[in-house]
Amino acid sequence: MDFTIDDEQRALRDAVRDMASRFAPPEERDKVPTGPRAHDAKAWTALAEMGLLGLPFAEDAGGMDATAVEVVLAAAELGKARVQTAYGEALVAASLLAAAGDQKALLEKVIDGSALVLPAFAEPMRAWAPHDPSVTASGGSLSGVKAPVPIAEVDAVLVTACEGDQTGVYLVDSPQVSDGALKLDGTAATKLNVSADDLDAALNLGIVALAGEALGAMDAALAMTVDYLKTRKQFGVPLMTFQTLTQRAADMYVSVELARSTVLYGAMTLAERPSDNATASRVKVLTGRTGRHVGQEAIQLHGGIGMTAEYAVGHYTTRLTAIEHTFGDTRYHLGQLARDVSDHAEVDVFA
Amino acid sequence: MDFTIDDEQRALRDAVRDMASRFAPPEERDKVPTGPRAHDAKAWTALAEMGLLGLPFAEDAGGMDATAVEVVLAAAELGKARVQTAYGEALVAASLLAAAGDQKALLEKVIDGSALVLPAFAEPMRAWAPHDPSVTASGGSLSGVKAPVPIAEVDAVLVTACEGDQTGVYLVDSPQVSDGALKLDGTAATKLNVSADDLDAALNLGIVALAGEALGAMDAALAMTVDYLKTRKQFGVPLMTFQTLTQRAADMYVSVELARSTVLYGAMTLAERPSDNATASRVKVLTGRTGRHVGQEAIQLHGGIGMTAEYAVGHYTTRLTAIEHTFGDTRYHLGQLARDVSDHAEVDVFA
Amino acid sequence: MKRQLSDEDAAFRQRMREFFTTQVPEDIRTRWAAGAEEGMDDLIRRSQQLLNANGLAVPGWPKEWGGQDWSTLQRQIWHEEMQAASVPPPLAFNANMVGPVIAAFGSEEQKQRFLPATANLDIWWCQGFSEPDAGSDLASLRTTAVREGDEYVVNGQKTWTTLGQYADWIFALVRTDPKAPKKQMGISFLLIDMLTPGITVRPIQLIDGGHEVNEVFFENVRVPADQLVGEENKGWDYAKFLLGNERVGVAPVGSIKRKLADAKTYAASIATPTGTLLDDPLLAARIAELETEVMALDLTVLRVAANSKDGKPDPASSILKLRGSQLQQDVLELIVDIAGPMGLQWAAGDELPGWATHSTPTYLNFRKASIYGGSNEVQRQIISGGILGLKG
Amino acid sequence: MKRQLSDEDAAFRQRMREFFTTQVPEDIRTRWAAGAEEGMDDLIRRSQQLLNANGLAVPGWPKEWGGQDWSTLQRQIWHEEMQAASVPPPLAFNANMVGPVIAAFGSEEQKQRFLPATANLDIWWCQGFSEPDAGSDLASLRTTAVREGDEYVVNGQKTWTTLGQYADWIFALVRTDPKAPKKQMGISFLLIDMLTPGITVRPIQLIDGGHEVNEVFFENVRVPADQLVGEENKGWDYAKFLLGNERVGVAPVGSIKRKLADAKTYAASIATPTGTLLDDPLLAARIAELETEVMALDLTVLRVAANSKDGKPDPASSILKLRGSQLQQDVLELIVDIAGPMGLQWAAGDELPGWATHSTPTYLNFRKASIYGGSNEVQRQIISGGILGLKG
Repeated sequence: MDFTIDDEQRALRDAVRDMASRFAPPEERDKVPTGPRAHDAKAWTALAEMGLLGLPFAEDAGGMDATAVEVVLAAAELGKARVQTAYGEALVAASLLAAAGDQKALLEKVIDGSALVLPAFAEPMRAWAPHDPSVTASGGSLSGVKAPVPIAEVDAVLVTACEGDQTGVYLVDSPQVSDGALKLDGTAATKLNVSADDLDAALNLGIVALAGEALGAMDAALAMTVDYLKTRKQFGVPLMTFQTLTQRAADMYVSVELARSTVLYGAMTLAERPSDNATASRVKVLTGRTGRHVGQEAIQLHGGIGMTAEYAVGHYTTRLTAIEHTFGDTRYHLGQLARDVSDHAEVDVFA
Repeated sequence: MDFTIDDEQRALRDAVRDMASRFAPPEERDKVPTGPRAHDAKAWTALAEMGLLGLPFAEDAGGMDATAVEVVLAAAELGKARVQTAYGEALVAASLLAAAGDQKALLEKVIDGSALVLPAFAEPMRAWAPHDPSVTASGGSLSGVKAPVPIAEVDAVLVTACEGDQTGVYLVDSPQVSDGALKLDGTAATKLNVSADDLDAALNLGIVALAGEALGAMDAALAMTVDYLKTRKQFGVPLMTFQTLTQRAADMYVSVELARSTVLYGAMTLAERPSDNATASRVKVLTGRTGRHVGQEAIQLHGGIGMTAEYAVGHYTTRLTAIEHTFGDTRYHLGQLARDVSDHAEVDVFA
Repeated sequence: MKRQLSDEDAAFRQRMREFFTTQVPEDIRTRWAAGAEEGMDDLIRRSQQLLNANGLAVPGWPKEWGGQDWSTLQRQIWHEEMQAASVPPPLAFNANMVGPVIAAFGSEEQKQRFLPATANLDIWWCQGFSEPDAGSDLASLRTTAVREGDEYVVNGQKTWTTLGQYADWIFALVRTDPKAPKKQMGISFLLIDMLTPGITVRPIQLIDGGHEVNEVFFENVRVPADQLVGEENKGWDYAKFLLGNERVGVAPVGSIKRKLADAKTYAASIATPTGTLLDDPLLAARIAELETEVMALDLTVLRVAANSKDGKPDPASSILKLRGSQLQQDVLELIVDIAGPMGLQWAAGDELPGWATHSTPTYLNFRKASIYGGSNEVQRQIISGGILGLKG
Repeated sequence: MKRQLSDEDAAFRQRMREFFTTQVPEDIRTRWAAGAEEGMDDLIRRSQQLLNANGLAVPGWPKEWGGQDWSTLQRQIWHEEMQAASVPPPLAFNANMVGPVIAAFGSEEQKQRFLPATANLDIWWCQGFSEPDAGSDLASLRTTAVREGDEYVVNGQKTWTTLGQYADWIFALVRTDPKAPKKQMGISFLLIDMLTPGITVRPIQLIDGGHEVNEVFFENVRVPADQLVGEENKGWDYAKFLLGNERVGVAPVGSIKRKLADAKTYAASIATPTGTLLDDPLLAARIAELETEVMALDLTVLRVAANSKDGKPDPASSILKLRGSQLQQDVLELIVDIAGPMGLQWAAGDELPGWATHSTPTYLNFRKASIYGGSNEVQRQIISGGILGLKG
């Protein structure tokens, strides 16, 4: 197993880092956005221009012919710079359009940034269950509710729906999203020619992209915390004099390093086996737990300043919380793994 | 709610403390027993003479007419002094004999210490499930295996067995225990006239007695740890100079204080409602978790010396581990509570 | 040892429950339970004035100033029932902080001037203790007060001033003797009208987007000398009294229990492919374990309350503060997980209930619980030093 | 970045797996897996001699002394496969500790005298570092060695000497210059024959009833001066080299994975009213989470191995030691819980399988994993200081 990044990957990472620094939100009093970020069309265009939206897709669809590994490297830079976008979500949609085969025109527009297409899979008052939607499909029209939809200003959404006992993925053009919800009431939709495996593969790509973003956020939150412990004084001495704080920083570091191995491995594995759900679930569980640990400790070790909007550390925690609850939370993925725990004697990372 | 102990309870506690100190195992090199303790007939006689075996039973059966509260106070002293006996187990058996009504003669002998009667409920290769034994009963004879039996030198054991779909409790005289197991092969037994509620009540009494012993063990392990941090020097300074250790000692203290409230409350509640399984399960879960926390940290904060047989702290950890796995472990009791979690809006401690 | 309440206390509990659930207007309680930020000051004010009219706002004060001759257990019951009924509690700055300090150390004139208005929230107080470069190290404060004739001239900056935007007055620790041999000496306790010229309040936005804390700047603020509490340079003693004074309400058990009960209702309302989230064995076990831990805290509050020595700061409060903040945070974390994908949206709508869309900001907001009012690290320090005798 | 092993490494892995599972006698491997204490020395000796005969005992040593020109990844694979097959690994005191020190700092004569015998376990080494009053503070050692002619005279006491009861020789840190300005100076590294007059070994019983550590007393023990390794008073440098030398095997991943797989087999063999323990959702989730965490450690070992700088102590080892000991303990704790009531008995019988009756003593025994060889607190200190630059 080889975790080293090659020159091309390094170049990509540096380019994304540079771009991300231009779109990082301000760290200035009264100018800091809190909560879920609104869609930033300029940042999105920059992402598209750099080819990030097409990274794992074939060149003839406008893609870059790279893999989930490159997605993770790019997403980590976005996470570090706090550039919140629907990157992971858009990759899920693009992956499904690519799998459908007959959506090449739309896929190209998604990749070049001219069309914003996102999945709208979550349903209100229902736990995450991607293959079990309550929205129903009948003769090309959909009924039910999807919420929350990640961004209201979408050009199209992909929606999961049941037709009889079959779950399908449907394309809804120019959806009307209000208060975060998309109400479908006999709404016309196009069924995509995709399998359950395709849906898994798409979600797994989204999971690993978000895990990459989380990794970047954790790296940055840890670095800020370490820096704060070094420079901030209390009771007349630097905070790093307090062993209870430095030992906890060490635990954060260990958590982050284990998450790094797992996320990179997840990307490598999903590049080979896109619908390897067990690996995706392990990535999700480990980054979910680690994100919570690192996010909470980063605030706690900062003290009061960590609670304020003008200081970035709490924003990392906010974003890590959102990522944990996207595409299935820790409970969901742990449940999936627990269900299958007797299927294998051990986890062989080379298999 | 009133947690203060009255003069009579204080006198009991002091008397037990005094007796326990006489039977505490040695803390001398090469003389320290490790692992499950063999039956100590002298200590058992002393326990009986002090009336501890009859504490919660009626005076006319040779009991003291006290309650589970007194049991807990006595057990805590045994736990503190590392006097390991089958006290909790014997109370389970006595409670069932008392409930049966027609076993007064044997009950009196159990209480005065002249007969050792213990429950043999556990079964090999089966998770704890008191109402679901694999041993079967048919026309007054039993078949199957019970293991481990707490002590081989018993005069009689109580055994759970199924007759059809009914679980009953049976008395087996002079059982042949070998390698910790009691093999029943058409073995003659007397069915006790007890209900499922009686069985629950007996086990709950055992649970709270063991929780009391655990509380004493935790108190002592914490005290030893604090003392060690105060006196032991390393890197030229007392260990208590290391904040990471003192903060963890504080967490141990908090754990123990919460356990104390819970165990005392459990005793008061079970004194009123002996078959209140939810309260017993909460006591078990909380002391299980706390025992593990305190036991593990006590060793860790001691370092190497905590691993040695000649130093008491590891013996507390050993005993806490055994207690956690007696009468259902944390997983079992948490599962029981989880099953019933929608039965109530909240836990009202005054109800 | 006795599990049940005495008849007297049981009747007391019943009386409290009845008052809070029937005499406090429904709209106050539901809006408070929903946790909306807007109009919060109005809810608090209406609630405290109603409580005060019924002798329930400041039971811990001396009787002549509106207090009640209750046992600590009764005050605990009062507090839990109030929280269980979602009644906004009396403003802590008034009822638990400055009120008891003025009652204990203030002049007769100060008592008459301030205590009735403080009990009735006619004066809304805020706290001026923390400073930007002090954090947990309160005694390093730098705000100065220089005596000039009948006045003190105050200069400096306070921060983390909770609800300062609504406050009429501030009680502040100021340095009156910069040459004192120890930093804890030379500090005084001043009462300052927020309308005094030279005071500026600047909001601090928190990560949940809310505004509840502030910076307060003092620039040559002239404070009449009769607004000094007690003796000059003895302020640290009064601050310690204030911080260690209260054991009732240190752990918000009533509120934690209510939230946990709510969490179960929420979980039962979320569908899964096989039932509801409340049937999910992992979630149900997590709830069962939290109920057990909350019960242990609840019992410990009652046990510690009974041992309370009046007026003396007691390190046992630190157990309640530490564990109370942890469990409060655990329950809010649980609710975020129950909300699941709905928690990704922070604004409620027809399809997304408020409890779900508020869950994430509320969870984030309450990360403060283990920081403010003495961080958990400070509480552990108090326990290890003050109770266990482990002095680094 | 590449997930799969190169063809070469895959073939290497296959070769190791085949050797360990087919060439090491079954009886050695099953008895080792069962963890029996009795005859353990014999198992270790037989295993190491077999490995050595096949060039697999000391791959990390210089090639001329039996080492292999393997990459760190290959050594990692070698180690994992060995553990996965329950093959007793080469004695760490020989293979990872004194051997590399002699190879790096010993005289040519010492190399020839000791290295072949050390590789083949003809000499069984034990470690004389810790002392009763030093603990984690190794450098405070007090055992003295005074030069008298061609000999050192050694007096003092060592403790926590693991498997010292089987040892032929001991490598010890001794104080040769009590006046050195820093306690780390003035320490030397001596090789001592355990049969030298004046040495007494006294067993220390552990809480699980086992005997694996010892005290070693030195009373006027005369040690030929040519048994000094390297220079006098430079022993601390060699000890640091020894302690930081090895990253392979610091986290016993192969053994943890095997135990976790065993745990699943055990759980599937325990009946519950509705199936087996492996179907219990809480237990299955706990296993799934452990598998995830062990996978993360496994991957980190591989990632860190690839970055290894030969011979340089690396604080990254501390991640592996810290997390490795935690997960090892977690898995043993899991097995105790799976054994349930059966774990109350410590002796196996017809009805009670050995894995169940050994579960509790094994769990207790491995509480040492977070203490010995640098406690977890020391590892965190190395990480926070050495990697994060947080210097108290």
